[in-house]
Amino acid sequence: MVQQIFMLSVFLYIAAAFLSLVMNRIYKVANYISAIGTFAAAIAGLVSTIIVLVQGMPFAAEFPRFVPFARFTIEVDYLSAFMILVISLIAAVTAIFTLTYNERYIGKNAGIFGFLNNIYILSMILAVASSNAFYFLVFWEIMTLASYFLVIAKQDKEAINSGFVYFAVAHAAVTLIIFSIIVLYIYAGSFDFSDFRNAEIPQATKNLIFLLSFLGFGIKAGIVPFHTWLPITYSSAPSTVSALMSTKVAIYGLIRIGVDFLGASVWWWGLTLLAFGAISAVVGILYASVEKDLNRLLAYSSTENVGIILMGIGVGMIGFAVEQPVLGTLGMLAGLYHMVNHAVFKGLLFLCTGSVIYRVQTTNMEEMGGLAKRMPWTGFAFLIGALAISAIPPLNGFVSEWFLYQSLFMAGNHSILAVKALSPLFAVMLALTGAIAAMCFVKAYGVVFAGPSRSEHAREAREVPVPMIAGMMLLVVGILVLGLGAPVVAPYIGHVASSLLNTSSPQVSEGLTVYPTSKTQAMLSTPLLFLFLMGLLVVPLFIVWTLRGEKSGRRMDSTPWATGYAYSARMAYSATAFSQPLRVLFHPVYWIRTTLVEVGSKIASYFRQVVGCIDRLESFWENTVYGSLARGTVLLGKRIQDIQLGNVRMYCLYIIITLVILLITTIR
Amino acid sequence: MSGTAVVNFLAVLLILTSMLVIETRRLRLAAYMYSLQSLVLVLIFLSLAIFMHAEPLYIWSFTALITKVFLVPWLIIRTLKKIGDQEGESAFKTSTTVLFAVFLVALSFAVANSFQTYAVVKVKIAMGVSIALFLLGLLCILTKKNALKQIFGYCLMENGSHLTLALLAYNAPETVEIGILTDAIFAVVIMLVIAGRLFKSFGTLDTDNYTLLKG
Amino acid sequence: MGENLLYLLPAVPLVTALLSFVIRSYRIVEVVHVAGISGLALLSLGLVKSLLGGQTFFALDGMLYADGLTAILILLIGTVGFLSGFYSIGYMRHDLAHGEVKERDLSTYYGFYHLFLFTMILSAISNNIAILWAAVEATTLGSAFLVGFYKHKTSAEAAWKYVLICSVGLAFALYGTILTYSNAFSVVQDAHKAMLWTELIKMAHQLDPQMMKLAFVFILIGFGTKAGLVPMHTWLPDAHSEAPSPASALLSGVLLKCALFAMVRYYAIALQSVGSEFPQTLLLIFGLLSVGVAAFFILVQNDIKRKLAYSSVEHIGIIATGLGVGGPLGIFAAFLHTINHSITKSLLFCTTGNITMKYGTRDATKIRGMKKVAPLTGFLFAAGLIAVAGSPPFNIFISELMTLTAGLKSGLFWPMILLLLFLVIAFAALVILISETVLGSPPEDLPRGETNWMGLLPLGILFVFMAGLGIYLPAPLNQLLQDAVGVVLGH
Amino acid sequence: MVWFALGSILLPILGSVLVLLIPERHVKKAGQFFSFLAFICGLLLWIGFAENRDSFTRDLLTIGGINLFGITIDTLSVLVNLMVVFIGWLICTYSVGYMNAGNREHPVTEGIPRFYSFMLLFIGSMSGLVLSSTLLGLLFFFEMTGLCSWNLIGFYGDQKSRNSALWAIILTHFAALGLYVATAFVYINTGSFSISALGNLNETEKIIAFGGILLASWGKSAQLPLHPWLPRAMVAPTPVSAYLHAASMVKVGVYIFARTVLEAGAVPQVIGEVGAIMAVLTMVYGFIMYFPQDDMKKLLAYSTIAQLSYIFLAISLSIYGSELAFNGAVSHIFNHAFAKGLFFLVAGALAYTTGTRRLSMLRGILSKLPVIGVGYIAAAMSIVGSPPFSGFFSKFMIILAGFQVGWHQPLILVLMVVTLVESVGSFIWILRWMGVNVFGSPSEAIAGASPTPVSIQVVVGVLILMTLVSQYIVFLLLS
Repeated sequence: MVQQIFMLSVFLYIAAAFLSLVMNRIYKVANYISAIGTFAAAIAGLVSTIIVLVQGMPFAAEFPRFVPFARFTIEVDYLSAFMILVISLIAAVTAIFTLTYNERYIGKNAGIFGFLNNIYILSMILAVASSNAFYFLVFWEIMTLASYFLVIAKQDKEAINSGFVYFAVAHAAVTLIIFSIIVLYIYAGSFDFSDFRNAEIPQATKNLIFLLSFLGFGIKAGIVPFHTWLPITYSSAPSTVSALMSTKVAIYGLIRIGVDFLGASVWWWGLTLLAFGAISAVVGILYASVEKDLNRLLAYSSTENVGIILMGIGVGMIGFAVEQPVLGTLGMLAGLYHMVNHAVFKGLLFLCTGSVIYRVQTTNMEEMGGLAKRMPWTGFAFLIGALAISAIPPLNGFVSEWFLYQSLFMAGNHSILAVKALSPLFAVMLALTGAIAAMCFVKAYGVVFAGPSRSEHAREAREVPVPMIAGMMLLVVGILVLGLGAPVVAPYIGHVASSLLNTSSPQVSEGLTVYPTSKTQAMLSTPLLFLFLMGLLVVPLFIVWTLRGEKSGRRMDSTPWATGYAYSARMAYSATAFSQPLRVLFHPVYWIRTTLVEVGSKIASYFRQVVGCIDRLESFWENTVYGSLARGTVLLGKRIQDIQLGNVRMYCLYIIITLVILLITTIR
Repeated sequence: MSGTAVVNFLAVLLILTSMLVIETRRLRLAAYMYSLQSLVLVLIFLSLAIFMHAEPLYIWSFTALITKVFLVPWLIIRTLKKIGDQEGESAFKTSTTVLFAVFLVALSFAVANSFQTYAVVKVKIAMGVSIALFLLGLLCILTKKNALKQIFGYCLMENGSHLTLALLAYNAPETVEIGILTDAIFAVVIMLVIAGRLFKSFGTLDTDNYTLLKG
Repeated sequence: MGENLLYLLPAVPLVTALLSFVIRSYRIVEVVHVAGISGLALLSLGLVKSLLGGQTFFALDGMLYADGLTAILILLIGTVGFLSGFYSIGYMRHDLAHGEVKERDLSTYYGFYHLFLFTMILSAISNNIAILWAAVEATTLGSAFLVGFYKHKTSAEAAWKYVLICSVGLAFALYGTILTYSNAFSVVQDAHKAMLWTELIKMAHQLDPQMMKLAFVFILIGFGTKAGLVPMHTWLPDAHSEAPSPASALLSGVLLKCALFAMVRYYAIALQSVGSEFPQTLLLIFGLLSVGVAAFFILVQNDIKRKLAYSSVEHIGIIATGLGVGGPLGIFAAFLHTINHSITKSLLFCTTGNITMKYGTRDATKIRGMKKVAPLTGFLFAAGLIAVAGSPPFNIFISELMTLTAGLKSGLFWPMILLLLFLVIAFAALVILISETVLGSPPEDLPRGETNWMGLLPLGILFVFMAGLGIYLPAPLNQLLQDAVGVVLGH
Repeated sequence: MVWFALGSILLPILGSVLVLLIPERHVKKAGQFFSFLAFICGLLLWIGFAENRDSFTRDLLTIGGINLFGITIDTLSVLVNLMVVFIGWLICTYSVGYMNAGNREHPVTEGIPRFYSFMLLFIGSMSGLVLSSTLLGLLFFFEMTGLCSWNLIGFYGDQKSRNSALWAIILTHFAALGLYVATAFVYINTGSFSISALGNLNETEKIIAFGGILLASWGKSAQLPLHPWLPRAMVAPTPVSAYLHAASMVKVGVYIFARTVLEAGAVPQVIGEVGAIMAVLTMVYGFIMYFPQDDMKKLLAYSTIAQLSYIFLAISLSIYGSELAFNGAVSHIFNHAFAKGLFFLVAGALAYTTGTRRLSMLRGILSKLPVIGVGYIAAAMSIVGSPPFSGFFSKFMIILAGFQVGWHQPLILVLMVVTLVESVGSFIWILRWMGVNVFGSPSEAIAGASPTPVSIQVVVGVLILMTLVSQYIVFLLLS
């Protein structure tokens, strides 16, 4: 039954893809078909995976072989189901969003866009669903290919360039992944996941596989120092695509290989993840905070969030490695929880950005401002998203980070010195990240939505059409559900985490509270927190309401002023100005960033010289090697030609000399 | 005087005459010298025929008398009337050529010595001379630039090989001799015709000038 | 039947030659000529057919003789003689029409043509080694006027060099002949028998090896001169390039082989008398030398007929290499190559005739764009050049491959690699020639269209042979070659 | 079966003679017709073989008890033969549209019969080479393909193209010497020309024979150091280049290598080592040479060189006993043919419509010429090995097999890592040009493009489809 629903979802994606391709000429129809198809398919996917997760019934299926050396099998276990859930969720929301968004942005190619979009989502789902590494790779690559075309959908120079960067980096990453999978294959003898799990692999090889896959998936996920492609890509990709890309399927691969296949066998793997995660988180958010371009800001923030997810998984892997299932599950829970959270709030933020771009037609925050008044729904959604991403309780971002803090504290009690020593440091870094993130998104909201409008478009902006609002609102609901509903949601994610180790899932919630497996360490109840916060809001209002008789003096001057000057738009606290203190504070980090950029251009200039050299190499072969051979032959021919000098007496002499030589050798 | 001695004496005479053919600057004179040499050759044939009781050699000497003593010189002289009989320069001085000739003669005798195991060779000196004659002919072709001189050279070679044939294969069928002789005559005829044409075309008989075709 | 053919075969061209010399009207001479070559072709085919299966015939008291070797030569003389003779008609008419030659000259030409054929037939069928020598020498004399046929300075020069060098060279062969004879005579003490090749081969193992070695050296130099082995080849490019094209075809296609086969007769004796090493090594050295030197000449020479002449030197070299490799396979390859080369080179020289008619020059740097000017001629020329370059689907490819195979079989690895490298140079030279002359863009002022349509017919036939032998070796021909190999190896 | 095989060899050859004889206005149709007949034969052969899968060898021409030519029907030959005749047919169809006076890059007004004649001869020769069961047959058709390519490369007849044609024939002929030696060597050691006789040689003899074969294959497949003819051959009319690169000429080399390795049983490992090292060297060289190229066809030429190195690498790996590598090689021969054929035809279509092949002048193909644009994408993605295009599967098989072998052979492991790096590098470079050329707003050259002939569009369409499904045709036979 579950399987049928899942297959229905797959079928719907395919149908939507090809129908929209066929209808490309009538692009509006194509857009609707595609969006509705995607939505229906995503709902089917959601239903099937929720059944899997809730009822605990993974399923598997095998299809006819296309390729002689690999079985085409699909297996939706907890982890896959969780991933599919996340993907489907975002897919459904973006589907609604695209109904109107695409009409304007993709225009006449909406059919093709629909086709690629469906293929992209489907390949993501199949990649996480297949239980054969070869098909995982195939779908992974199809996913990359489809997303490449989606990234360059606008087809301007910038988009093409960013598409190039995206695809090139993704392909390089895939190569590393292929490498690691091939090594697994060599030991397992087939591409089946089940064989991978049971393969006898020496520890050194395991390390190699892990490092390769970590690099590969890490690049794809955008961790520091491989994050540079993210802002480039996101800045020109359509917002819906950026939202879909925020599902971070790469993490799935890392978990699959690192934890599922290799059993997280040594503790330093986890520590590596943890370290890279922490650095990514801090550096990512630092970069984000000084960014003027909204898309790029969100991209850097993705790096940050990937870092946080990795930290969770790192802790989880340490837990598994040292055979502390509780720590492992908890860390993994934090990571996975943050993954779904990130997908939801980052998706929301991208959709909001999409909406803003839809009206303002720029991504430069300096040209926005004051949009909250003109686009109230969008502003509200962005606010919720910003709060969530800044880990403000009781929203979802806070919950997952809270779990992460708890797991880090737990790891701090660990016997391994490095882990023990570093865990608090990572916790501090996480805190720093949270702080800067809050500041960063305050800035973002403030600059974009508050204050005066700083451009013509911004002044003329109005609210986006209903489908787009609906899409955003769905995600707002998602944030609330994941935040306030944490006591309900967390155990299921805990199931997913524990299923990776085949342990019983630990207790992480009771009633309205969640806790890191033991109530003594800490407890959190987001619903109660929410009530409390609501209370905090309500109480002042109540006070004001009770004291309403007493009129306090209100300044009614409508135009603001500053130090004696009348207000102008240029005076507003702009994005650049806002981040000035950070720039000063973290000067070295930014310095690295600028020098890196310069190095790029320097390398490019060397590259041109190299190209010139290579150009000459071609003629080297032809002129020097073969040319001299040919010339030499002709020259030799001309020398030899001299023997035919035309004198008949010489000719006779030749005969005689030959005869004499022969006679001498014969008689001798 | 035994038969061998006669033959050997005549053979030495051949060397002398061939040197005269080579070194005579006037071609008409050279033609006469060649005629003389051929006469000596005929005499050798005759003496061989007598002393060795080789009947076929009578016919040989007869045909040789007609062709070599009379026909060939006549043909050459006939051609000389058209093209003048003065030889141009040669590649070496006379003294050098003679030195070469001496060397070649010595070589020939050395070679002829190696034939001693063969019963047929009763007249070693004659054998050596026949080879020497052949080589002198070659020498003439190599050192003389004049086309007619080269024809003489060819004739000398031909005489030499004829003598060798007579010494070694005197009892071979007549057809052989006739065939070879016919070839020789025709070769000379053709060469003379071509030499005539060459003179008409190039205005000289110096073969070193005939180098239009090379490479 | 066979014996009669041995008389008839030389008689036909001899009579035709005499008639041609006598008759003045060139129209009648042409008729006589056609009759002569047709008769010759039929008779030679008849002889070859009766020789199949290792048959031998004697005639004239054993002086004339025919076996497998003869059959190959007779086949070539008949076929090439007929086809290039047929081609001559159109060629000569063209020359006549353009005032190159006079009517009287045509009679001379046809007369010498047949005389030449006669001498070659004689060399093919003579059993007496002295007559053999005389016949080979006679071929020089018969063809000398063909070489010097045109009234150019260069023609006379070429003829002079041809006659002089060949005569000098062949004089050495006479010494070789005499040495062989005296060697044999000391064995059998019978002057008649000691001159007959069939007897010599029977007593070969009794001959004095040292003497035979010496004789073989003289024979190699002598007949090698006539066959065109380097460094005695010097007359060859001159003669072949100056002769009228059909005569060049005959010179290159058949004459060289006559001399070569005369050498093969001695080679057969030497094999038994002195063992295989000595003659084979000599032939191998001369073969490789010829291929190597000729390959360079082909590359740097600009006159297309001289190029083709050097190509003949090259192929004679390959045949010599095949003989030098020895063994049934090597000799088979050599003989097959002989046939193949004759066909191909005749085709090429005749085609060159068409080209010179069209372009009025033999300079490869001036002949351009044949594919547009004269497509059929261009096609045949290109096909022929590809064939002599040793590329499939044409015949020479097969025999070259066989030569190589035989060489490797004998363990001559490096010589064969050397051979192949030389062949690459020749190949390159020839394809460059095609590329320039056939494919290039033609001169503006040259009128389009074929000349000498009549001449294309024999060329077409030659082309069919050339392509056919590249794909399939007919059983009778195979039989013929096997017979010839049997003759050489003495079983 | 044998008749189908013979049909695919002889029908085009027959056609090549006929097109020279019939009036010029019928030539294009006749050319199409005969190539189509060949394709039908090839297809029927494939179907027949796919049904019962029995490989066999039939001797056809035997003289004196020695088999000179025969036909081998097995997976390899049937597949490659299908590729040869299929692409041959497509190219002949394409040329109907391409070879006319409307061609912007190089209007063609004369020589059509010659073109079709050699094209058909080319198809027939290739088919003959592929199906031949003897080394003699291989050698024969090896040289035939050289001749055909020579004439076709020099088709335009100007100085440059003639020179390039000479490069091609002289270099490949030089390489052919290796095959000559190998053929002769096998014959004298086994008394047979049959390819399977290679298996009867001993170790040392095999090294010599395979040394020769390797040389020949390198030359024909334009591998280092015998490669310079291939980039130069780009002066040929584009359909010719397409056929040279896709289905013939360069495939001759890899095919004979594959065929001989398949038949020879155990091949000395040193051959595998040399083959693999040279393959990787060439691959890297080909990759490096991408950078300075601005001529689309030249870029493709170097891409061909690099892609053929993959096949060489795979065959060399199969010498180590990896069946997967061999299957990968077969697949790559097949897949690369369609992808590279498509790529060249796209280049040709661009040249036809815009008159330029300069990469830097092409932009926004997709918007103006959608079919061509999609063709470009499909070809590029298939060549760089991105699924679902078929190039991925074969490349993956090769790399997989390489690591499998390399796990116990440090040398191979190093080579495979280099290969992997190269694959990423070439991917990036091709992708870069694809981004520049295909997307965006049309550049001047593209905007002024003339309409594409229908035959070109149809052929490009068919090939796009083939880049997606060609792999499954292979797998149908391999599984």
